[in-house]
Amino acid sequence: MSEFKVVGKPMPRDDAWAKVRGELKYADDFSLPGMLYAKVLRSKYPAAKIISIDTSKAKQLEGVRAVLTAKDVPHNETVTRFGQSSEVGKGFEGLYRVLADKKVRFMGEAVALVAADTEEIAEEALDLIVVEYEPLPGVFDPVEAMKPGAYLVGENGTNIIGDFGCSQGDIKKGFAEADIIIEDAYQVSFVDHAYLETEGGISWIDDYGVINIRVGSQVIEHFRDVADVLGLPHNKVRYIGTMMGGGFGGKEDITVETYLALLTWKTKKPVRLVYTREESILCHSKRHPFVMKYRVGAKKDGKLVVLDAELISDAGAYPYLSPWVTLYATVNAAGPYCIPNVRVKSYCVLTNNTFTSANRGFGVPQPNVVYESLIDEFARKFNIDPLEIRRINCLTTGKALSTTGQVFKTHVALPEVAEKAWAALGEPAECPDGNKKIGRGLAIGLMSYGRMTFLHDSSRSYVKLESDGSVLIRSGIPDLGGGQVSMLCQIVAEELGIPMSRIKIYYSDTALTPLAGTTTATRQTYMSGNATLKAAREIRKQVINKAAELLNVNPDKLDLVDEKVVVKYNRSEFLPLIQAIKACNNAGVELFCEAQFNAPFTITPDLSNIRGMTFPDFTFGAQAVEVAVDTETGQVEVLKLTTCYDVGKAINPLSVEGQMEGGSIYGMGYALTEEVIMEKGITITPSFAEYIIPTAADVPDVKAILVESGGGLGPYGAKGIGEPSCSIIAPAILNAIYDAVGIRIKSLPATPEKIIRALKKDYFKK
Amino acid sequence: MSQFKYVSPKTKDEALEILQEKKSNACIIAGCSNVLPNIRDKKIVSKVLVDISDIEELKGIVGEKDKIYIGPLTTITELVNSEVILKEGNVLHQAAEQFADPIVRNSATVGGNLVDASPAADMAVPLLTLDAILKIESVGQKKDVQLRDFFIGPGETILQEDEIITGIEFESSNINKNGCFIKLGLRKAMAIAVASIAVNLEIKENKIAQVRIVMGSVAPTPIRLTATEEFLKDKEVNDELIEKAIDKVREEVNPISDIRASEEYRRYVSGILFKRAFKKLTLAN
Amino acid sequence: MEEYKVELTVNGEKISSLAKPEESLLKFLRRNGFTEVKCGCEKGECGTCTVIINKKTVKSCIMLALQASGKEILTAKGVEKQELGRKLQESFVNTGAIQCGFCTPGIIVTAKNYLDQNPVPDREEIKKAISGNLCRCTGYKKIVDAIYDVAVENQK
Amino acid sequence: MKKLEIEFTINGKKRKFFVKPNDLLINIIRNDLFLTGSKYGCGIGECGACTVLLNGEPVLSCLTLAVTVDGKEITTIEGLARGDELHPMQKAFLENGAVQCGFCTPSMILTATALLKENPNPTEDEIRDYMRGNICRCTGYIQIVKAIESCVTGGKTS
Repeated sequence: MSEFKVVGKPMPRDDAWAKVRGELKYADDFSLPGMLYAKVLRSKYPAAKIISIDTSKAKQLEGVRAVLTAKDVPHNETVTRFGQSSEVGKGFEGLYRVLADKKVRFMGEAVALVAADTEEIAEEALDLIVVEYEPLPGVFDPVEAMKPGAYLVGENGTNIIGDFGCSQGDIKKGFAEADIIIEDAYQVSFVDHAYLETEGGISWIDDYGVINIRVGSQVIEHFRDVADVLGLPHNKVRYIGTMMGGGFGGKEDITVETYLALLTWKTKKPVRLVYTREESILCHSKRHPFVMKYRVGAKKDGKLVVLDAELISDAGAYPYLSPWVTLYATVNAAGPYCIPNVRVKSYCVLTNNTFTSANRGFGVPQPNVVYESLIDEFARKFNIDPLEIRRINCLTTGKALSTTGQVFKTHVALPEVAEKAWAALGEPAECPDGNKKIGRGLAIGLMSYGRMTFLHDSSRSYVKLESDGSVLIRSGIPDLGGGQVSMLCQIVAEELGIPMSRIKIYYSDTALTPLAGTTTATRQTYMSGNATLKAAREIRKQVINKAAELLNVNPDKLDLVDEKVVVKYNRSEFLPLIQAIKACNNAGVELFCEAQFNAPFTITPDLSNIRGMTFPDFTFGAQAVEVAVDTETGQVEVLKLTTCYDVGKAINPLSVEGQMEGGSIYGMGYALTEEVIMEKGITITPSFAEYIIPTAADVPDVKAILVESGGGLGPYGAKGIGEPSCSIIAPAILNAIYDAVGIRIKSLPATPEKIIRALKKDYFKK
Repeated sequence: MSQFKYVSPKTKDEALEILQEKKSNACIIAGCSNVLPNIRDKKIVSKVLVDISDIEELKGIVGEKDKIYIGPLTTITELVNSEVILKEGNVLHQAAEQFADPIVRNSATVGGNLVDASPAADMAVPLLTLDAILKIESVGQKKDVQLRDFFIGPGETILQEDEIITGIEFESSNINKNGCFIKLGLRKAMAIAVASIAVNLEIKENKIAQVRIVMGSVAPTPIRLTATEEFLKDKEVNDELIEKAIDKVREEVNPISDIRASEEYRRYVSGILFKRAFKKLTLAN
Repeated sequence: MEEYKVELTVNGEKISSLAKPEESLLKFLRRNGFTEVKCGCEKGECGTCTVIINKKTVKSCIMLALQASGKEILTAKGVEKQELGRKLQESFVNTGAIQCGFCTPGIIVTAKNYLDQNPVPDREEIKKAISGNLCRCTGYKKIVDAIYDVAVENQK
Repeated sequence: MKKLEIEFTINGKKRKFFVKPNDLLINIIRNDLFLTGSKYGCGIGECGACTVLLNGEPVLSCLTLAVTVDGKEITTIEGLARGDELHPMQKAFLENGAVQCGFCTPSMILTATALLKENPNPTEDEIRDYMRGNICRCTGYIQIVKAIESCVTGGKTS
């Protein structure tokens, strides 16, 4: 296409007006007559035997319509899937229970469900359910949990549920060659998604006995899992996905859906269930804490020659997606660096903490904290500029990932993005007062977009050109706020030469829309973007061919612009789109298309030594910050924050910048204030008063710099940005703190107290 | 199921009579920024909610020549916007500007913040350095209570179930005009103090004529550092004195460890906050 | 169960309904169809439920429905009817200040009320003014841009 | 207007209500209890689509004041089946194709069960006579009558 009309233009999103006017109906904004209210009874203990459950009193309470426990669930033991098309083997299919049975494994685990006429009655019913527990010791530290003889969280003989590795070269040789070796251990914390919309939905049975679930979910393919739990055919459960009030991976696993389905099935009535903020923080998945031991060696000239890493991730009480997350961490353990000798070993371990699963970044931010801190240390030891040492070691096009050996055939925008992010900091700020010290930090990284290739991922999309020249799109794509839905409209508008206002899209409904796969893994622009592009181009071809006959010119001389089929380079000569459509309809030419896009497929790798391609492609980025550290209180203020990514091609620059700005602050919270604190499995940060995310008053104006290499696998060369955008910032901040006060923080978050304890060692000795 | 009742007296006397009748069944509400979450968490059950938010006589700020009166129902926003407070009780004004966030400041009241009796209470700390007096009433009875005698422990005060605070007063004086409040939180808005300090100071002939030092979040209640005050009294201000005073402050505070910070850090940072507040005031003079 | 009559005006529309003493204004408004008022935490810690009462912003989750009786309430749909509200909406849409949109109604309400009283703030003042409204998606940059653009227009 | 408290049993469940003296039973059933099986057809007692059983007797809920059902027992179409087990009359309507658009069906079925209670072995004329208050626009009544007869010949009465 000569030049873009819609794609690449910063434009208001399709969904923006409904949102700004408060008209968009989120999961909790919708009700049905006769609707019941559901509540969940949750375990008081992180680890305990369930001796007995007595629901009789609760059932007798007036207005209570159903009380369910594990024995009422047709298939209570199930495994986490997320819509993959290929069989990937037991290693990845983590068991979880819909309702706790015999044993509870974390505090807040669901034990019983209640549906009642009002929320108050449902809550009262919870108090009337008598559960007799026998507390068990439990285990809360993944390192402890790995030891032989440790308390067993599950029923298997070990707490280790995932065990991955990859290696290249010879690390013995590497360490022998190295002039300097740094060995260190880092820890990162539990993180909550903290979307402002908690998990929620409503369910009902339609006239044909189908369970309809209207819910905020990143994975509408879960309709199959819900059907399996109830023992129903898959076509008897329908997901109607709402626009989400934020997802960040927290709405990737099933949240309320199974509970809703069970209660609706039992009562035959509509049921609503919405989590409280406390429930959301206490009972739903978290980002994995990792314990990471690194030993890295480099030559005097700053060249990295060897990396040996051991990663241990805390899966919490049930596997969910932990093995996948740990695999991501394994593949990303060496970062975007060329290191000849590498060994990575990683373990994924059950504990009696709240379960962990997908959280924006999916195992990538954790190792990034370590390798970017370590390379910063090398830079200082060798007295090399932080940008230079990254130049010396970073991957470039044609090079291979140092963990798996996957070769980068697509464009690698390193060190370009690093140079731009670093330069964008501009002149250093004046030091505000004598007690504050200014420092700067840089970090680079990479993250895949699109599913692991052995999952054989695909997406489908349907596009129809109506007889009046308007367009209908049907795509199962869920939208968690990133503008996924609007992005598809832009692509179609571009290809068919019509304005956005002429397009209507139906999304995220398993009864109405072809399945587009999950809004996870930063895959939708790549996968559903391509599927929709394919469908649109098929229709474009039909229209142009027909117009070519009528205009009697060669089809490749024609273009679709402004609702016209125009002759390129002579736009005075054209056929109105509407006439081309008429002609097609008269001739019986199909002006609709359901297209499928498949990602590259590979076989499941040897997980003990992962080699070759595991992801379709990666997004490369860099972030830089300038901080002021208060040397007396330890408080850190981020004064400047720049973020630069090669996004391939920005379909809507506003949305892409939005991801980069939001991702940066999401990562800033990770670095400085956010931590779900658990003491022996009991969460003591259950609200937004204790779980501290940044407010507007805490953030700098993020400077987002887009590099558009066109080198991506998505439509028009686009890459994914959603998760990569938050995966690099934390170490940049840690490096800036070091630059300011010479303190290396090795556990997140970098609280004022941690900084002061390191700065004022003598004081705290006494 | 929890059964609540609701009354909204329009006058102080009406309210007092209701309290006398209902006693412990009554729960006074006004700004609700603490009460409603507590009701949700079932920490408050089956009470008569006595909504005093419409009682005009308990609102507003009056500056007389020798003292300043603050109605307990005065919102934090009203403190922020008050010329009188800015001039006569600047330390309170500084604290009000850092209270919670701009929206909550429109609901939360001074009286509510005091009776909530949090060790971190952002209004209690500056009012204590202003040496404020509370006017407390029950049916047929009025008494003045020193604010420093008001707090017993976390969430506990001497206020009886049939009493309400009907006024908060502090003197118009040089020392009250010269104060500094510093709050150390983990973020810039919606923060609960890790530690906070208010200092009011009067210097005559280069000597410390009068000083009041109060800290929040470093003891079971907001605490007045009388020993440190004694130590400073009548002394000349110099760096050596301040260094010594910092140690005194760290001895005198009695913090605990919680999710926001450890006991050790709080003790340490108390000294820093003192130094900063004190220097700010002495440099100003 | 003891219920009391609540009569108030929401966006100029008279609402009369029974409420339990402990019911929050937030629950009351949503129950009566004003779902543009969002529920994020029910503890006054996120600001998604912000409404305007007598020219003041209030987090409706920490106010009793009964306390709002007789009062005039403006939600996001109410400020939309005023020029400034409309301007803010357009600015939010055009600057891309909206992602998931869940915090948007609360922030628009806060911004509208703030600009009414402070027509030409700088960026830092705007950040302080909306520091009671959390947003998890945007990093606030484009939200501040959107409000600032309207403020700049006010200057002209 | 002052509201009066009434209590009645509907499909086996006791319900309490505060109603205005002029509230109609059909509105309570459809709008407050969400039992939408009872249909609103004409509002003047001409079509019978709103028929429910009051103490076993068919009544037109659009002409019945709610206050008058205080202490009585109401059955609507939703109360006929036992769980997933359909009432014989419901089965009969299905098997005899007596259901087309389905709007009159609930009232037809309820009236028919009442008929068989009163008169276990009605003739076709008696059936047509008893059912005359329930209008059907689709079926021409033949299959409806057949359905009811099938319950008679089946010897089952409800």
